[in-house]
Amino acid sequence: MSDVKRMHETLSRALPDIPLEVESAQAGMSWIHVPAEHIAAVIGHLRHTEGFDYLACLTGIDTGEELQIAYTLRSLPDKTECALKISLPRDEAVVPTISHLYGVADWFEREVFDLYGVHFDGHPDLRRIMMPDDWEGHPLRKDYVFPSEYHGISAERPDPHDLLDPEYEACAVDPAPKSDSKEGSTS
Amino acid sequence: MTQLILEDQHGETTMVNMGPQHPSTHGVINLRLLLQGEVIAKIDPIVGFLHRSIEKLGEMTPYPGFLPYTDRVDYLSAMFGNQVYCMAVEELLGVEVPRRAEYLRVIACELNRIISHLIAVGTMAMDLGAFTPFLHAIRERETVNDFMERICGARINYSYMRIGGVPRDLEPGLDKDILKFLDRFEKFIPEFNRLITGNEIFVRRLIDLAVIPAADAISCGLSGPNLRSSGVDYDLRRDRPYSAYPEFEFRVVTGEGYRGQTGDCYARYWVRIDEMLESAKIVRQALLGLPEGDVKAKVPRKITPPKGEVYSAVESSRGEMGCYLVSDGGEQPLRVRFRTGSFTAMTVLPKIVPGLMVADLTAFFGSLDVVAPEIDR
Amino acid sequence: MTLLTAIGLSDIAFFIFALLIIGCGAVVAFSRNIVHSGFALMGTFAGVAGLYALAFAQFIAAVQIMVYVGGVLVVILFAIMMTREIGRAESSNPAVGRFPAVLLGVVIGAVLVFIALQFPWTINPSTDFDPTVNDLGDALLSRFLIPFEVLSLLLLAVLVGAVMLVKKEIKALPPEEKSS
Amino acid sequence: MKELFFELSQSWQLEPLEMTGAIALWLVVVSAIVLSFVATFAGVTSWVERRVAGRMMSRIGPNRVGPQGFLQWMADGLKCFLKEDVIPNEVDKPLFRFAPYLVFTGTFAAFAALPFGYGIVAADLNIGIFYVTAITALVVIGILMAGWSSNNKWSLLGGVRSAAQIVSYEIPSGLAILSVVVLAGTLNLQAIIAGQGGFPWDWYIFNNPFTLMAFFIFFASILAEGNRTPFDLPEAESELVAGYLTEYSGMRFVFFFFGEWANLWVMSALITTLFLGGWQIPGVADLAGVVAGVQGAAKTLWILLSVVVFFAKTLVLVFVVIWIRWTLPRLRVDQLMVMCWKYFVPFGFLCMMGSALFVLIAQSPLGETVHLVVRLALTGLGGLVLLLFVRRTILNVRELQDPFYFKVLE
Repeated sequence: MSDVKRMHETLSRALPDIPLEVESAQAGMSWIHVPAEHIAAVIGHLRHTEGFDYLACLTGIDTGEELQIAYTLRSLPDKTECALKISLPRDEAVVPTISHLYGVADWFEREVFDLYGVHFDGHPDLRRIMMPDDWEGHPLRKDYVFPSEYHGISAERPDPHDLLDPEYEACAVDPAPKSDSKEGSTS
Repeated sequence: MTQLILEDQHGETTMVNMGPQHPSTHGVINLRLLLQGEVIAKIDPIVGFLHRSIEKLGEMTPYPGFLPYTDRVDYLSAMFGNQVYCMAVEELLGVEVPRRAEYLRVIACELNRIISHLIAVGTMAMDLGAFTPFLHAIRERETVNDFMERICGARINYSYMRIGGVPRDLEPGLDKDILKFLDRFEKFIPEFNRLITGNEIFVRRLIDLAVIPAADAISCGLSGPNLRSSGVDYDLRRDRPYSAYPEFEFRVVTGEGYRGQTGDCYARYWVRIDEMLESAKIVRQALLGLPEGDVKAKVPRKITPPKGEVYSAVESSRGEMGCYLVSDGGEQPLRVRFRTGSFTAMTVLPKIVPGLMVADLTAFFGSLDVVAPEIDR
Repeated sequence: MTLLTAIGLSDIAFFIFALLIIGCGAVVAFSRNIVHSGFALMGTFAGVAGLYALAFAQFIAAVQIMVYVGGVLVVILFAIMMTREIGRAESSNPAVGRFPAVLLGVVIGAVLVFIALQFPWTINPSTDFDPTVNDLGDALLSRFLIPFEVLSLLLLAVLVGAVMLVKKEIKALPPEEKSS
Repeated sequence: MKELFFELSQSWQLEPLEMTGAIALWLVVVSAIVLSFVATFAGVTSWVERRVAGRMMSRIGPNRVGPQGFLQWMADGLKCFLKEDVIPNEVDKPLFRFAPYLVFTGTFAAFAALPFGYGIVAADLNIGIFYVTAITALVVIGILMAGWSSNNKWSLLGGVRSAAQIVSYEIPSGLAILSVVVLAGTLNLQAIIAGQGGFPWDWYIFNNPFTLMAFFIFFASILAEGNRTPFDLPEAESELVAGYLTEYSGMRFVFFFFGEWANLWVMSALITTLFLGGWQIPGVADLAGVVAGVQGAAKTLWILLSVVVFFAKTLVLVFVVIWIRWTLPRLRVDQLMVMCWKYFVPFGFLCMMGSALFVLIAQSPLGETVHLVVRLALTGLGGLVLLLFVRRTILNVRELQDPFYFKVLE
């Protein structure tokens, strides 16, 4: 998009020290790729100088190799949009917060922290938001392993295909084998 | 489990859990309040009780199969979930949606907006103790639900749209019935206003209450009616045009401080009332100017969009509903993300609520029109 | 049966009320839970009102209920409930010890019994009395006008004082809330 | 009632002991009559309220049990009897158990002094109105008790709100009562009614501008005392879950509601008595004289007629209260207090003094005529307001005669 290209030029002129690149894939939109440690500075500049007053979306993406965070900024008076993206290593994802720039970033970053385990440096209140506080793991990561139970509550359900299995039916009718199979599955 | 976030610093305060089961949290939300008498000193909204991991499910489901899940993002305005997802996939695929399909989508969405706003204003009246307006709103809503049933066979979770259009055309005669309803509806709104909007107690409860300044509203990412009632003239339908909206005449309703101030609870209420009339206008235009043609573009049975990402956004009844879709070229998305109006509206609570009374909080919360499943997804 | 003839209905009522007063008084004094004490006070007040009613002082009985139950007791309960952690407070004060308490009780009881025995009780015929309200009103607005007005001034002062107290508190609060 | 009893007892020529027993029996019978009236009224009103609410909300309401759902209240009562009475672990059990009875007693005791017709009153107290105001104080204690003992913050908030509200609104309602008492010169409810006449211009509401104002103040205050919308903050379901009722279930819950619906009658009957002429039959100047003049069936008929008149007026008011409940939103707690202390109390004083002034005016020469003119003018004003209201209702109804509804899917 032309918006993004124009913004890339403006940003490169204003912040010459930061290596910025316009990237795009085969389809869809293009975005400015920003080194993770500079994201707060870049967005701060966009917010204060270029009038991008609205954070439309902040989301984490796990490509399998790396974590990414996509920022969709918008300027309400100019009706323009700018997409930014950063890449983070999977094992030690730390990124400066932008919660001081946008009020809404507070919760957006909490969500990304909760679901991807990205640590936002300088965030005032980085707690889990969707999952319980004692939840283990970050569910939206590609390598997330589903837990079999939570506080003794089993999270496993029979496979619907098993229910169609005539043998399974037989198990359900006869109580004794059923309890056996249950013990087998939980232990 | 969750540690106590609100510490008793004042010595004279009470910690109260408003929710997860509370009549006016509109779903399963826990508002942890620190009260001084009846005045709220601090609030900590705790969400996540309705987290159904729709985004994770999206990564495990083929593109067309994910569509019914989008209904469940916001069950009160399921059409918008459908549309934002379809728009995202269509943009990745590069599919051109037929004009008639776009019109039908607009009709469905605007009818959906009407019934969603009816619920919003009705529950808001109920939060203030007036039960009757809610059921009057529900009566109209039921009528529209009947239309929805005739449009797509479902009353709440529509799953109406398909990637590339809509599955079937309007049934004959339905457009006349909808037009007839719109005539009635435009008389209903004044009746509703006589019932509750102009009620002095109602007005006094809401004016000058919980004023969200425009700067705060923008910073907190409020969107839709909540943003506009703070005096920010921004509507995705007009300012980030999508679907067939550029072809329609409509007014973007902003809070004008008809009574009280711009950005107070009454402004938020009033914007919704006005928007219903605007939606009715759009539906009327769309029905009268419905173009001929197909209702669905040719889309391959197996949908594998090329590698890429896209952010599509629609003006849902609860504000901007966005879908950030990342494709890795496979049958399933790499990432589906829903940005919802309710989620961002919740972030404004800690800023505005301290200093309000408990009764005001219910009014304020009602005026934000938050739907719990939409927060948690 | 002979007992019943000797004591009429009003006597039965008297004993019921007396029992109520003493019983509730005992709860007030001995209950370890101050809230229970507060609520038991209601029984005492109501019993006293009943005694007034038996003495054909209906107006005073109603005043007793209205002022003591509806007013004083509510204020007392408010004060108790608004105090933090009051539910767990040990209200009965054992600090003085049992012996002085018994001594005090015996002495006061002796004095009361002495007075009761000394007083020349007369028994009035128990017929319907004339309504007392008119006389009361007349007395208050003629003979006792000045004390009445002075009392109302006092009440006004109390009201103003209460408003002042509340006002100060509200003024102090908002900056605290905003900062927190 | 008392006269009836003495007549009977004289005709039977009882021994003193038998007399004591008879009095006791008589008391039991009278309270049983009143209790069964209260129970029936509360039950039927619950059904009426739900039906009326249904109509107002353009839905149907209970219509399955019995004709038009009339037996719904019995079914509900039965259900609540059979329901488990849940007492949470952490509540203050004795107080929790006792509170509903206290609330019920407070309301029920008021019935003792309420008139139902000419001479029909359980206890014709000479301080009737004062007794009624005083005894309802028990309700406050009961609500506080329920709020505290539930050991629930919402309940406590509701209880405290309720107590503050009732105690505050007793003052304007007392002042409004006083402005009538000044006119009547008595606290006896029967005598207050006897001081009015059958026609609207003889009622105390239209007696002078101040009593007209007092009527509205009294109406609003007594709604607030009865925790009815728009003053139902103590049980505001959207804020406090259910206020002091939150932890109650089964029969104890019913007792609270029993009290509430019985209170509906108390407030309506009080308004009828004080302002709307009570059992006075239009056209009959001196009902006492008429009743004294006739014997037997005619006497019973006259008394019955007075009962019918009283019931008609009261039930209209009951309907109005229900109507208000399902129309208006709720006030906020500070607005409630502002309304009471800044508006109702000063205007209540004004009403009292104004009424006293009018008593003086009416006694002066020429005063009789002036008073009559004022009364007629006020009655005309009231009639005009009623007429306008009816006209507007008719217009609205006509506008809404739209055959569209419910026909979309035909």
